[in-house]
Amino acid sequence: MSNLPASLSSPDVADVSRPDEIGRILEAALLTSQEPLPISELRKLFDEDLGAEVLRRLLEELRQQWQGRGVELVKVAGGWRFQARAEMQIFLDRLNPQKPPRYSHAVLETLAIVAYRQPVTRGDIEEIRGVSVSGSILKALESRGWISAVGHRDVPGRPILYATTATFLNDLNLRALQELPPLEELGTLLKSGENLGSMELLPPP
Amino acid sequence: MSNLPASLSSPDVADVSRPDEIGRILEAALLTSQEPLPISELRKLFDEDLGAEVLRRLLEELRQQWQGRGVELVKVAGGWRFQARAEMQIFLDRLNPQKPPRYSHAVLETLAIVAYRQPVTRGDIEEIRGVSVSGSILKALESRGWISAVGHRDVPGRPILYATTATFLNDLNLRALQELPPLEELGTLLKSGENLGSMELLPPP
Amino acid sequence: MNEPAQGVAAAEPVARIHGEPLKDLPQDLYIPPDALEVFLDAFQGPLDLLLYLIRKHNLDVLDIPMAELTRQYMGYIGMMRRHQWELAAEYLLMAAVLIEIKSRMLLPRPPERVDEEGDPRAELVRRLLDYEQMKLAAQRLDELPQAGRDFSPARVWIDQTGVRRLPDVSVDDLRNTWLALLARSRMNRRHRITREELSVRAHMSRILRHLQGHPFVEFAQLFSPDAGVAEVVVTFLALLELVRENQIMVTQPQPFGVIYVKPAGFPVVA
Repeated sequence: MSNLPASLSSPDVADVSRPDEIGRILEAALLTSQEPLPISELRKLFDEDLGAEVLRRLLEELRQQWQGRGVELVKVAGGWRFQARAEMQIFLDRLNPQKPPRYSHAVLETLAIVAYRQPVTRGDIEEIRGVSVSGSILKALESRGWISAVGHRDVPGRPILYATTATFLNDLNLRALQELPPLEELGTLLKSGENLGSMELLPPP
Repeated sequence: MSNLPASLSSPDVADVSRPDEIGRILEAALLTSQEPLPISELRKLFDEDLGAEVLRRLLEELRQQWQGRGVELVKVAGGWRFQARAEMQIFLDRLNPQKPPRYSHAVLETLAIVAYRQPVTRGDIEEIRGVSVSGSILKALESRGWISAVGHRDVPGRPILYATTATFLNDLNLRALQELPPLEELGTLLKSGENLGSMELLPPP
Repeated sequence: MNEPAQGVAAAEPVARIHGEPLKDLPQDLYIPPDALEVFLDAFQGPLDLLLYLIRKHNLDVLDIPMAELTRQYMGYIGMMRRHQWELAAEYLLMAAVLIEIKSRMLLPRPPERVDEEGDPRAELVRRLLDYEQMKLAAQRLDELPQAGRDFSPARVWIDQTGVRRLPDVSVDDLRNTWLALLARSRMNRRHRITREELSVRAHMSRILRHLQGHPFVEFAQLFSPDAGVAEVVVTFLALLELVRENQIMVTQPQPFGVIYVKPAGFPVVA
């Protein structure tokens, strides 16, 4: 107990035990808070005002107690917070293997139509899908950089024409659009009965 | 360097440090997880499979290390979790003056019926409570993640069957539904010396 | 066990009637009309009200004074109907149950059917006890420590930046989607998808992109010098298709002069 800081080493027994208790409360508050806690917030924890200086020293002590652990106490812009050390990240990532999100059918269908039938208007896409296409679908694909407006069809309303981009090819590991599964192959996969005869499917150049 | 304990003077430094390192990783994972972590999840943290038994022992050690602190390691339905001790709450509440609102009697009764009689339909709940159950009550419990639809009863209208979730148990610090407070026996509610006579108390459906 | 209805703290007035605090719920079965509206809010429904009345008056659950209870009940319903129709309906249902029980008690029963049917109040008693059981369970549940209310789980900050991943799409996804689209459109014969050579479409996109932001482009510029015969043909087909679809205009100001390709509808001011 002799190594207690002078300001905390009061003869009063209750007082001597207090730094411990204060430390427990500080630790609990910081471990359960989702936001960094500034000194001004931490002061609210205690009945009597400890003063910013005392709190700062207690926080510093707490920080040192946590050294060498997988979690550290740090001071960031918003105040103090516990956070996992950077080297823990590879382990923690194993618990949350981010399942890659999937695009909805609507987005995939829209993308397929733009890829195979480009350039197309929203109306073309709607015609093929048989349902209306929300603007957010096209926006999602545009902001992904996979489709872009390449012009307008010269009909009333001058609808935007969409085509796929180079980014789309890169992201799908394609060197050219011709590397998409060719339509004739797709045709044979379809149940026969459809009259494919009249359709000329040229081989890729 | 000659006075290192034998166990630390092994040529393989990485191996010697492992038990400690495992503890650090476990602690960091449990402190940062939003959900309780079951053993099956914690096993994923490590390259080699430690086995459930070893992990259980390590968790027990960790639990003991944290004794006397403001935060404790507990086991709930969903697995292991760090949480502030109940006696810390009066301090922590000072940081978040707005307490979560208490649920109304209607919500609590609905919750009790789902918890003790699950799976139940809205009709079952209404039958027991003797009043209609508004959709907002069920929605409140669903959005809290405490109840969820688990299927349909195979009767006309195919009403939704509700049951409580793991989150419900976790949030109430329970390991299993069996830990819910036992129900008062129907009989004990009758005043003693009551002659049930010819009255048949039907068993609950 | 004879505590009044929950939600009614001992010291606080239950309601104020004409400014006078009502300290306790009424002692008799009769509830003054002014209090009723407030009073009903303290109860979860007819079962709760009935349970309260029975517990409050130390009535024998098995020997409910049906006539009195039913009469009171009907009185309340008359008042309720003026204010809360929906609520009244539920209480009305209970009144019907009470009246039914009463009437069945008045009817003489053949002795051999006693065992079978028992006391007509049995079902009501069962429901009352069943409800009381759940009501008590609800109170116990509420007394359990609750995350966020009575204790706080640890939430140490963890770096989530850069973890956000965008959906992956594979060529197979596209192919399967396209197949599904075709299959769907085959079933839906109103639409007939005429499939065309992909590279023509690709070149149509390429040409439109090339034209973007330009008032016109020379015809020859659209053909790369090292293009093979096939590509030249396909590019030409793409041009023709674009012309057919009115997406570009091809002009030649003078015979044997330069041919210009311009996007249809490019602002004339340019």
